[in-house]
Amino acid sequence: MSVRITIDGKVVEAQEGEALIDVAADNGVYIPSLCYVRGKPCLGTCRVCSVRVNDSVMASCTVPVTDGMEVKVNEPEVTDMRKALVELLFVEGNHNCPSCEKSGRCELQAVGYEVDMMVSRFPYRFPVRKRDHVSKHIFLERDRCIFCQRCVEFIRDKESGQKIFSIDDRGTKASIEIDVELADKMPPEQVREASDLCPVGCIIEKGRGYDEPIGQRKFEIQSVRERALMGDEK
Amino acid sequence: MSRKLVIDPVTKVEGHGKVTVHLDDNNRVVDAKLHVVEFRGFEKFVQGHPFWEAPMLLQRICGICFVSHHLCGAKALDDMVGVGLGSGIEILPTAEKVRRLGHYAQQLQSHSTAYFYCVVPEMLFGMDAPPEQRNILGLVEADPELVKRVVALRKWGQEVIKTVFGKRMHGINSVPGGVNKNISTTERDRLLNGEDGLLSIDKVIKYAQDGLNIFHEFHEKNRKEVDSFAEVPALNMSLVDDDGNVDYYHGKMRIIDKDKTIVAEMDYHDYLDHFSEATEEWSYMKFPFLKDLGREAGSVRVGPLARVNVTKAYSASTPLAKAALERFHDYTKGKANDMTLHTNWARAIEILHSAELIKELLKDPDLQKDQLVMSPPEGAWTGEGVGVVEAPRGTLLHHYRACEEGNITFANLVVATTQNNTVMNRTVRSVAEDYLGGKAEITEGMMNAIEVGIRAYDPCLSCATHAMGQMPLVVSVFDSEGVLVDERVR
Amino acid sequence: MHQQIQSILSLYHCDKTRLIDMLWDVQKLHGYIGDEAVGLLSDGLNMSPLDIRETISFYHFFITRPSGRHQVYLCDSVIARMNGYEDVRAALEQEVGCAFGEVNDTNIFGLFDTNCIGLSDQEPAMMVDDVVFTNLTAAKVKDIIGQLKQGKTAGEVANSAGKDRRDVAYVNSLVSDNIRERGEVFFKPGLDYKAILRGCLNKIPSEIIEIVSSSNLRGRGGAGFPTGLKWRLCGEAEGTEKYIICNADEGEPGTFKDRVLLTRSPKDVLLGMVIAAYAIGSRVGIIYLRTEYRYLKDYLEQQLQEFREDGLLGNKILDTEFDFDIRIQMGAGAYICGDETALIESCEGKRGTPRVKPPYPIQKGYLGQPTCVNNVETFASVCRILEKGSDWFKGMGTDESTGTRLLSVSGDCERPGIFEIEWGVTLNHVLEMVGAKDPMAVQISGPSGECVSVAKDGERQICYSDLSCNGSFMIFDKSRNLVDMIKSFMTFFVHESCGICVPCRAGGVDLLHKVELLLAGRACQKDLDDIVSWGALMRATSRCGLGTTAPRPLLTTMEKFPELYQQIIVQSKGPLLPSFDLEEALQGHEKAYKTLVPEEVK
Amino acid sequence: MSTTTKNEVASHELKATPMDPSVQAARDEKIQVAMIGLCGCWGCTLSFLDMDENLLVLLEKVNITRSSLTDIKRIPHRCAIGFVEGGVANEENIETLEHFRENCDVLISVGACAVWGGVPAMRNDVSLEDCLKEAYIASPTAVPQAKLTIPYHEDIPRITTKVYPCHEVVKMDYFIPGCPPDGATIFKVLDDLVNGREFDLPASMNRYD
Repeated sequence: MSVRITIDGKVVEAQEGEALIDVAADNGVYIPSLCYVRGKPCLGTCRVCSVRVNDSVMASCTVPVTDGMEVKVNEPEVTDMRKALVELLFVEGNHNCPSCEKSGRCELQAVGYEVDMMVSRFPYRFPVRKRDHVSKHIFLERDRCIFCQRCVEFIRDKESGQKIFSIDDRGTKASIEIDVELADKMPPEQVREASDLCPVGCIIEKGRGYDEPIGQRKFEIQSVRERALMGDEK
Repeated sequence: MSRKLVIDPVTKVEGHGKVTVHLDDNNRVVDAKLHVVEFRGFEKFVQGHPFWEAPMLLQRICGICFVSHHLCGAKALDDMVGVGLGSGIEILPTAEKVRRLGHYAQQLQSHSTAYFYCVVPEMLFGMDAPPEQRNILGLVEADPELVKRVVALRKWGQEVIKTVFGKRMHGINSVPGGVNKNISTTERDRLLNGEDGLLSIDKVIKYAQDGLNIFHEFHEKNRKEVDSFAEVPALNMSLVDDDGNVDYYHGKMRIIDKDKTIVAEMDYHDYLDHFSEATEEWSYMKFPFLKDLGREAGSVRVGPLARVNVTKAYSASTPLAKAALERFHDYTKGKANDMTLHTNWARAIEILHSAELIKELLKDPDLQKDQLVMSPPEGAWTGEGVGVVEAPRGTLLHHYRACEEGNITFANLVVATTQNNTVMNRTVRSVAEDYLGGKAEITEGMMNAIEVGIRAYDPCLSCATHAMGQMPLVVSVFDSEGVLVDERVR
Repeated sequence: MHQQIQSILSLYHCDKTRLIDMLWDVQKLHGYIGDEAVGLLSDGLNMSPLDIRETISFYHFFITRPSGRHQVYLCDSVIARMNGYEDVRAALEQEVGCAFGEVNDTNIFGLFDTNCIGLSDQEPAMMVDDVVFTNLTAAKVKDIIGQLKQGKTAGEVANSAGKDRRDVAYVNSLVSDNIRERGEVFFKPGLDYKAILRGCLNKIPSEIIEIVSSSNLRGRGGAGFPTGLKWRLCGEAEGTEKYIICNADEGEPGTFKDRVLLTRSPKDVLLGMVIAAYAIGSRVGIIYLRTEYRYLKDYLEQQLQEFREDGLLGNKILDTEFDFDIRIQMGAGAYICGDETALIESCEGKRGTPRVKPPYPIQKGYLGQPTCVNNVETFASVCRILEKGSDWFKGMGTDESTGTRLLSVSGDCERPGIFEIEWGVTLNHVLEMVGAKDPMAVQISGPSGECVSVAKDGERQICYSDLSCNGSFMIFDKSRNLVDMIKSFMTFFVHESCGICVPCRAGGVDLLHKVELLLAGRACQKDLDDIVSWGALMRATSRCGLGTTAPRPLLTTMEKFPELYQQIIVQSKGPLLPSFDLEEALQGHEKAYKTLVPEEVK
Repeated sequence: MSTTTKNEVASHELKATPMDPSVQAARDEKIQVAMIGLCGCWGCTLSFLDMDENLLVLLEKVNITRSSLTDIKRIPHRCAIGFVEGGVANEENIETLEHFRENCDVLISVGACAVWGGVPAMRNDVSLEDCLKEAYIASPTAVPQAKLTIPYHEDIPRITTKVYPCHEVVKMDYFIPGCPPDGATIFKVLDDLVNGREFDLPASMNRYD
């Protein structure tokens, strides 16, 4: 069923039940996100796509549009909230862009630029997190994990359907884990898929170091905003 | 009354240094020291990171000679994956030449920065000129045309670096076994011919020559003062090729004495057999020396002065630099030159040398070839690598080990400025005695003389304080029967 | 081991949604859940071992390595700390011979911290294995540990008379009910459950829903959603099966009224569930019981059994075509499972992570089917509404908050315990009733509620439209340091955050850090401003109620007691920020030097 | 490190050759800027030079006082702008940062190290004791049988327990991320401030690596 909603004052048409974040993108309004992957089930973990929907703040990936919905994306208060959430992610882990292989291909970094983050308003924590380098093809650089859970939900063993990535413990003690036995069976293209799906440099393909020159990387050619508005799946 | 004089901080250098001079009741210099007051710790925290990220991380040691660190790391990784120089399966010519191009460009811009921004103002205004004046601001006021040329020269060097590494600073080009991009003809032509305000290579060479002439003229006018300023004896070390000529990218480590007799020569992989480093409570920078000769006799000098002392000659393909080097060699009649301020002379020669090397290299069609990475064959992995280059400030060495899973387990870095620590301290002492000794009234300008001595080494105190150490590892060698035949801590 | 795990697997038909039950069975058998057991379970369930670990590691009471024959969990709550917690803690360490978080040398005891265990009216209290000990003192601890050392089981120590675990007398021997004031709705003896249910079954489901709707009964868990409406939506939702869940995960610090209801009037609750099941068309019900109340499990099973025997549960209830039965699902230690979607996830054997909404449980809940989750007290109220009618119920309370509510009162008062009040009474009225002397503040609805000032809010009414209350009522007199209390609450939220969303997982830590700065005397006005803005961020953007309410203790005390905060903030002296700990920053080098270079070398 | 004893004299306190008054007067009319590198790699200061020709444009309006490019060791008079590179890793860094905060109207954190500690802050997951031990005691090039020594002396500043971003030590007004920020980015910010425009770094110029 076709419905009409307003986004930042502009009336747009959409199909009822479509995710708000997609409707916005299709109508030229960029809403950043770090967990949502278009076409896949909503994870709702990062909250970076928060917008104002009829007076309450909601993560737009979790909102199915309904007729008459009034949405504010680029309103100062909620814009600052999105920025604050990105800033939280930067202090929560160790996001050392200068030495990270994913730099230029990293969604967290690219979204940081889009929300105009210069520094985090929250104290930098420098958590101590152990790296996991035991599996054959994947180096798990936990310092950079933002717990988006994309890998947990979307990467499964082809044969058994079992989880390859999982979360251990909860809250601040949570850590991303990798099942070595299953990971070692991953075909190369699945390893690449996992590493590309990871919005940060947490899942990195072993030995794949800096094969793309600076200036030629995904978000150096096009900003994450441009890519999202073009309907890029991530 | 006894006095303690301090310079805090030492300026117009990279990094944090401080000088203390103790004078007794009779104004005699009792003690003079250069303290390095900074400590960072790369060798420790690189551990656990994936090995292919090491050259990216470790180049953050230094903002001015990051290319050296990057390449040094890359060479160590070549070794580690089994395609290092001398392994028989070496990186491809395009990769080596692209790396060299970046390396020479860095030498050009690093030396230019040190020379024109820090040294030249002191030559033109005098070392006791007002502190507000003897710098690039003073130069802008006195000779804006010169500053424009200096800016253009440095810019050109940086643009070569950007072409190779993607950024002017802390870029990436080298990967284990090669490079990730070559140089297109458009990029090449831009650098050769110059456009949008960029110099042409010939202008670069011309400005480099002019820069050298500034030293020549200054030297003509102040021969006595320049030559007698901190003449400090030391051994000289440089990487050289098989002909005994300097090779900034690769070679064996050669150490010569005053008579240019070779006192030591080694494959850099064996550096641990030759060098020790002492620690003092009063400085974060360590004091390396040749084990065989001991700390006093075995301290070496590295950098431009050491290299021009060690090298036999330059190639005929760099004619202007070749002539300049010959003039330099003639001045000390075949002996090694220990005159501290002549380091600036050597530096100016090397600017010219780099410019000519780049011109030669830019014309090499290998730069445009697209076979960039040599993949290591099955089983080539060694898990350990040592890399060495001649950084602008001297011989730089990186040494890593990684486990099979791919993370760094050990890193050791021996940087040029550290090598110069003892010699710099000797220089400080020498200048202090000459300029301050016996003087009742001491002026700022006299103190600056000490800094002038330090600046000659263009010390990168940032580089020198990367140290945080490394895991000791016992290497045990067993014979075929399983009997322990050798054990040493590396 | 192999055989034991196999039999556990087959007991639950290798159904991975029963993973939590299987893990409890394993832990009961071995004392902990080891790698081998995880491996066997993973084979049987076609899950990777780490997938199983996802669930295990989420819950506080699952143990993955040997942790002593007796596991002692001492409650560390604000109320416990007001009642001698420190002495008891010290006594435990002394008697057991190890520190908290450790296992003693003889591997007999493991000492652990735990949050509120629903005994705020009789703190200090601790769980030891499957029983609890209350009103602890150092002497009492010495006695208990002494007996355990002699080889008695915890059950034998707590229940020395050897009462049957299925009997209410057993529960009484462990904990007190402390019912102080009774009202019209709860704890009525001698109800004729058969008659009430028969009355219901004579009506069609929609009539039941209409009665509940017209009573204006609202969910007693705290959010106050109209119960009748929830049932109607759930009844109308499409699904192959529908589920009724009783939320007995009473985790809000300071509340314990569900424990008392389940002890005193368990059948009121069960009947409420049966009525709900009939109303929405459900055949399966679940009571999700928090681990902290596991000493109630056998007793509740007995109540279920009696209901079955009386024809009130099971097939053909009261000889109609209506089938319905209830199972008890044990939780495993996670406050977040009080959230209905987290609770459903937990019932399915998974981590208790709140779901993304929509869809709501009434549309897609347990096993993807329409599910109605209600609080213990809600079900008990339903039982009485269907007995006495909605007008009777509406006659109590206010227009929008009908009926009565149970308060779990604790803290600085003479009579801590359970009070049944009519909605609409004032705060002062309650304080007088419970014998509070010199009260300064009341934390209403636990940490997730609000902190009110007795001076400013005394005449406010306890009702949904004014001072909403989920049952937790903690009183602080004028001698208490509220900021200390706030720190405890913030620590609680950080500990209990499931971590799925950024604002709650990361933001809570930063708010806690601010409270620590305040207590250390290193906070300034900027820090207070940050708290307000960061708190607003968490409130607006968190995924579930835990994150949205976590900043409330801090925000509401700042609003009600601004002078407390103004007193402890400092002004910058010079350019250094007060929050920068210069001393800490500078002492590391000297310490390292002293350790590394021995005196004789210098 | 700044325990000035009675008979200790710093070089910048000694009599220096005075500037030509007219040149100094021309400089005094400009906007005063001080620059410092704390714990970093000096790359941001060099990136400042990477503004190339714009350096001359900037210097028409700006005078640089204390800086590692000059020999002015302390900020001589109030400055409009303080340019701070590097994070805080030792006692001297703290004191220098205080000196800058007290003497500059606006302080800018330039580069990753100043903004969040940068690469040196990677030592924050190791204890300082372990760091020092491995650097000076357990090093493979340590001198055998030498006296046990780690640097700790009145003439060198104490190392801080951890590495801190500047704004966690004193208030910082603006931030330019990057390792390092480009010369053009630094120019944009300074040019805006010098010409009375608001700080405004567009997303296209913002970078963290």
